Amino acid sequence: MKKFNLLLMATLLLATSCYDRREINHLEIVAGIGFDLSNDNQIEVSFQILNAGALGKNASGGLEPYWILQSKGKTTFDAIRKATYTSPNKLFFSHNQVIIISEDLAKQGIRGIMDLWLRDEEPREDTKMTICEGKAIDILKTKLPHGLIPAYEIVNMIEASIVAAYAPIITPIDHRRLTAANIPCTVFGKIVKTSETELEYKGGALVKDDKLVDYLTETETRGYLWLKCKIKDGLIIAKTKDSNIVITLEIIRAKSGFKPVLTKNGQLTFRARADITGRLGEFEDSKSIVDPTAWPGFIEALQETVKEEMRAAIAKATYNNLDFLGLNDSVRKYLPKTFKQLASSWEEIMPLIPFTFEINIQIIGVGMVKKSF
Amino acid sequence: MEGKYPVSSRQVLALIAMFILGTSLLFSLGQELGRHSWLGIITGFIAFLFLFWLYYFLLKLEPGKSLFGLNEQAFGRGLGTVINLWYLIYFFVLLSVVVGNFVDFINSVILIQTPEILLTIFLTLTAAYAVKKGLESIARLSEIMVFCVFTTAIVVTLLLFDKIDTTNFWPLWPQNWALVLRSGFSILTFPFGETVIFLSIFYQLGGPQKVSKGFFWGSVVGVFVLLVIALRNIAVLGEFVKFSTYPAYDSVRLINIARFITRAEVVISLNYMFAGYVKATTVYYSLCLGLKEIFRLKTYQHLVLPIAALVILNAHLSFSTNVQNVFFAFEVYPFFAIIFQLILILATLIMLLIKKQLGRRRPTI
Amino acid sequence: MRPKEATYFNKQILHTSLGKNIQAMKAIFNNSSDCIFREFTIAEKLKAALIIIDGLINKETLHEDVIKPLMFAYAASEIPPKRIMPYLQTKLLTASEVKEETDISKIIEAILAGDCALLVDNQNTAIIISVKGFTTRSVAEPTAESVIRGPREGFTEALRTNTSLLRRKIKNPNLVFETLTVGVRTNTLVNVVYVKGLAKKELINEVKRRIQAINIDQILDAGYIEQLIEDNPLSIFATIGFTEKPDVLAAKILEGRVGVLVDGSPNALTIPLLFSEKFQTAEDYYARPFFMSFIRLIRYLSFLISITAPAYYIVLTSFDIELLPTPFLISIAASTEGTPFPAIVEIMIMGFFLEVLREAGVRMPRPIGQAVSIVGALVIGEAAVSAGLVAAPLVIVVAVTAITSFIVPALYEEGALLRIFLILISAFFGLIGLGVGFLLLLVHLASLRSFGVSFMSPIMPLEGEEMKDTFIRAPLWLFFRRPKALNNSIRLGKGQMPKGERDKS
Amino acid sequence: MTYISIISIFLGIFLIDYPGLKKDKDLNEKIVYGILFSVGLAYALLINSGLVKNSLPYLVLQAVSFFRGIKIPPAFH
Repeated sequence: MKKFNLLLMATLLLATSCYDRREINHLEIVAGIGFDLSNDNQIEVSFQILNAGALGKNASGGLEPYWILQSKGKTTFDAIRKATYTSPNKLFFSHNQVIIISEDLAKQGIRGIMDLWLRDEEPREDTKMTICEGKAIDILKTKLPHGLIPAYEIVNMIEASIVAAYAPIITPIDHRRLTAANIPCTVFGKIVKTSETELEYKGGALVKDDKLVDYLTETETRGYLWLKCKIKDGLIIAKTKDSNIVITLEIIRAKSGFKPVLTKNGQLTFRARADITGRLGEFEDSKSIVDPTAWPGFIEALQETVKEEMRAAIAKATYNNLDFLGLNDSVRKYLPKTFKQLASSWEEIMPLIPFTFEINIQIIGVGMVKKSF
Repeated sequence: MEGKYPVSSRQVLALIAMFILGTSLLFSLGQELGRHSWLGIITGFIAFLFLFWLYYFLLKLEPGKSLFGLNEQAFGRGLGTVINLWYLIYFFVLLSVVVGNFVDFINSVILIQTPEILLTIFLTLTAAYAVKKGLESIARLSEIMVFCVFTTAIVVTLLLFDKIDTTNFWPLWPQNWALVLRSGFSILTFPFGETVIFLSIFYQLGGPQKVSKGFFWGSVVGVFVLLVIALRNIAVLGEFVKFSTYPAYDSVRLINIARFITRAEVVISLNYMFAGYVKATTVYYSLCLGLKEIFRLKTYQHLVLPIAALVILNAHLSFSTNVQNVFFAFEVYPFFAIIFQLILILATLIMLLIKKQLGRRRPTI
Repeated sequence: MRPKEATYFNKQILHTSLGKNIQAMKAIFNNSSDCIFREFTIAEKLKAALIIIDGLINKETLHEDVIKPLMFAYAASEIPPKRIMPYLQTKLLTASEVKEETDISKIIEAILAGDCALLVDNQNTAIIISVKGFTTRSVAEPTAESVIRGPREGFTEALRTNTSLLRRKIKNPNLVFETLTVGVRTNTLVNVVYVKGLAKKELINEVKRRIQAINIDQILDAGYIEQLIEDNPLSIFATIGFTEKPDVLAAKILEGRVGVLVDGSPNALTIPLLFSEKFQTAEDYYARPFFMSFIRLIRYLSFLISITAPAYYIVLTSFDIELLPTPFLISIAASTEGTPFPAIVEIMIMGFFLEVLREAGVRMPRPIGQAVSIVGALVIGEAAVSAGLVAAPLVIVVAVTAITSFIVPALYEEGALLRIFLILISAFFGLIGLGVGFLLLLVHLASLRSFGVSFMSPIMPLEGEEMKDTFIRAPLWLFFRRPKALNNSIRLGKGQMPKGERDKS
Repeated sequence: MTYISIISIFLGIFLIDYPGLKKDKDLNEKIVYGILFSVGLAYALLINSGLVKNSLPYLVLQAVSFFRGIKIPPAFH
């Protein structure tokens, strides 16, 4: 009985070939993708593809570890498929780690890219996504002085940006999560080519309804990161008002955010709050560090810096109704009743809602030296 | 292979839990509720407790008789057989849909180019193999598998800890309670109410006391895992759960611990496969058992393969995109299934009680 | 009791005439050259003959205890013919084991077993005198199950030696050997061993029933018996265990199992067999528990790796490439670049060579075997990679497979077949195929039974209590009860955990 | 080609079951087996010839939507 069963299974299996089989050496592994807008308004895709032959131990010298492929088409998918015209093998996207979208294309809209990325099963939703000034292909062609494959180095760079906290890290699923929650704007990180061998990841690009509308300055990005509780590391630089002493604080722990509250008289306000624990990083004055009366001034200056950054972001968000902070969403979450009342006239009300700030800064260490000289 | 099985209460628990998790692990239950899907699950489970009480009552009323036997006893041979045939059709539809769903999932996520019919044949025949080996093997298998599924659900949730955003749950209470109830109804029929098929199996497993203990705790384990997964999906994906085809799969894709523990989703999908396998084999088994009982056969062994052929054809022809699946699960299936899960059971119960009452009175007259 | 074909000539009893008897015997033995008919006279009057098979008897015993007393027994001439046979037995024969027999077939059987038959003129009975003595291999260290700690003796081919080895371990009258004869032509002695009161009656009866039902002309090894009485002849899993160590057999029958010893085979069968037993060795119990528990876990893991590693390699390189972490993918991509075959073909080729090498290593005389493995290692490890035939990671996978499969020798055969099954199924359906293949394997295992016991017990069905001797080996003082599936009686007093010297202050 | 594969699959099923069926003395069993088997075969052939396009789940869907008076979304077939 069982013998027959096995026989049947075996013949069934052998009668068909293995449909989904793909060999590693018959795939072109894409490490990074750049999207550009071509001159004739089509989508131009450039891929950074691993050159497996040049990566092995016994690879002959002279071969680059990666190569660049370019193709264009009417839609994103079309452009990607047309890459097979010139590629020796099928492209493989699961190990693609970064998507770079050029300014021009982002202004036209990235809905197609977003949809393809989430709909298709091969590319991953947690690919890092950035918007670049200039052409995406230039970014991919940059020969970084370190590392084998630039795309993976870019990813490392993006992930390391958390140390400085001057740019957000956004993936397709993050973006879609925000859109699904009716937050109209997403802040993408911005990548800029500064020289032939140098890239910079800093600042934010504002995408509204999947279209690039504006850029954020560093300060605004910082404020945004503060208000979204995305700063875990980084520096706060402040200058005291009267004595002009520059103080640099290294953040060890930070918890920040904002919440809508109704005051007693029914006024809707936002309460922004940050609890920061830090360590003295750099201090210029030799006298005042041991002077206890000078300390409140330093703390105040640091608080002011954080406040300024937050204010900048808030000003940007309320201006022109670019609600990338999710003010709308937060009211909906925490004050659903108020939100219902305000929903119709939200756009007019939003810029008028006051903010209160509460910044707590605690300095827990002065580092390896006690006193500056 | 037939007759009394040495199936322990823990194995019943495992069977029920795996059955409930079966295909519901794949889809997000109460997806239409978005971030309130957990409320839908709880509503469905509370409603199920009533059904459970009903089933328990039925089990206790006539221990040692299957659902089909009870129907015949309640409605007489003729009408009883007709109702039993309807039940078989329900089981058959359920089985086809379960197999179809899994093939669909594999075909749209893992093995894209493999023809659907091949996968259907493959999965159905493997299920048939287990059915031929009998309930004992399935129960033993599920006992191990329930550990796998349970621990995986917990471990995956822990691995996703850094991605969890608890603000996604706010506001906690929905505006539209009617939708919650409606969704609870569809969750009641899928997956909880589907445990009605166990009424056709349980009679061989020993007393109703022992069985119903496993039954109850099994459903508790099942609903616990479902809730954990639903809450995790909401916390990780936020409002996006509404738009994702396979939210659990999507959220697991985001696991990334030090760039080393990553890409765990295929392993998770294997887990779903295991649960689905147990569900499919259980339904399959009770279908065979029902046919055997209706036609008064000695063994069901010979029915397994012809049924497999029918299942393959039906599963292959059933709907093939998720839109259709969701429409079926939300708009159609509850109204079809409730007949078998509640109405007919209730009717049988009432008829049996009346007959019992009459039978008790007759001698005195 | 025995099947009808077993009597190879009609039931006959001895004739009164010695000449006729000798003639008949000669006919039966076909004048075989090793069959000796020693004709002589007792007390110079009474004609008699001894029938022996050369090589099976101890000649010294025969001279001293049989021929000498008979030839020089002059007093025998006065005994009336009627009482001559009892007289011979009680007064003359100094051999230790003597009995009378009239049935020719029984006599033949005894002669073939190494006894000598004494025929006397005018008597229709024969005296069977035990003068067994043949050269056997001495008790030596078993080769297949070697240990660092524990007894070194192994079973030999002689049944009596084996029973004595066992009796020396279990000095208890409840240790029972029941003798059965199987094999129409070979008439092999088979001993069913058990401890009365520990092994279940049904189990003993079932084993005896199945052995008695065997109708075959030859039993040359315990393997014959195993294949003819097992529960699942169509399963690749052996559900009857075997051992060549008396201490292992003793441990097993003391847990309530039944052993089967077969004359001519250095392997004893143990019945029933559980899956978890295949991961146990004698040494687990002789060494301290902590490291042994760790090693047990490693054995389970190794078995899992040995059956899934090649299949998983195929899944990773040919189906779910996205499963590989990126740095790993890069190195695999670099090393597979330029290999001509798909991974499935490579793995089939290498797997084939692995089995060939193993077989060559086993069958070849030891010096040549070593040469074979050196050549194999060079061919597989070095040449194939540098020639660009197979990828280097694949060689690692095959090597890992090979080494892990040797960790659990009891499952080597099953493992090799399962490996091929999983490779094939995952070559068609990727990880899903591997998963479903594993499910099928589990369903199959769950359905297996060995003499009324679930083969997978205590894993399927799960018995929490028994886990202490399954995946780990708990300290001996925790083994309160015998395995549930066999005989759940208590075997250890409470509070046996050693406490050491009490503080005296 | 499809016809051949269907016939061969059914033949395979029959070959597997035949020895068991032959041993079985129960007539009922053979009848039920025959019915199921021929229904399957007929269904498969009908599907292949294009005469039947619906499965049982789809029929259920149609019936329930008819009774509930709702429209089946256009993504169906």
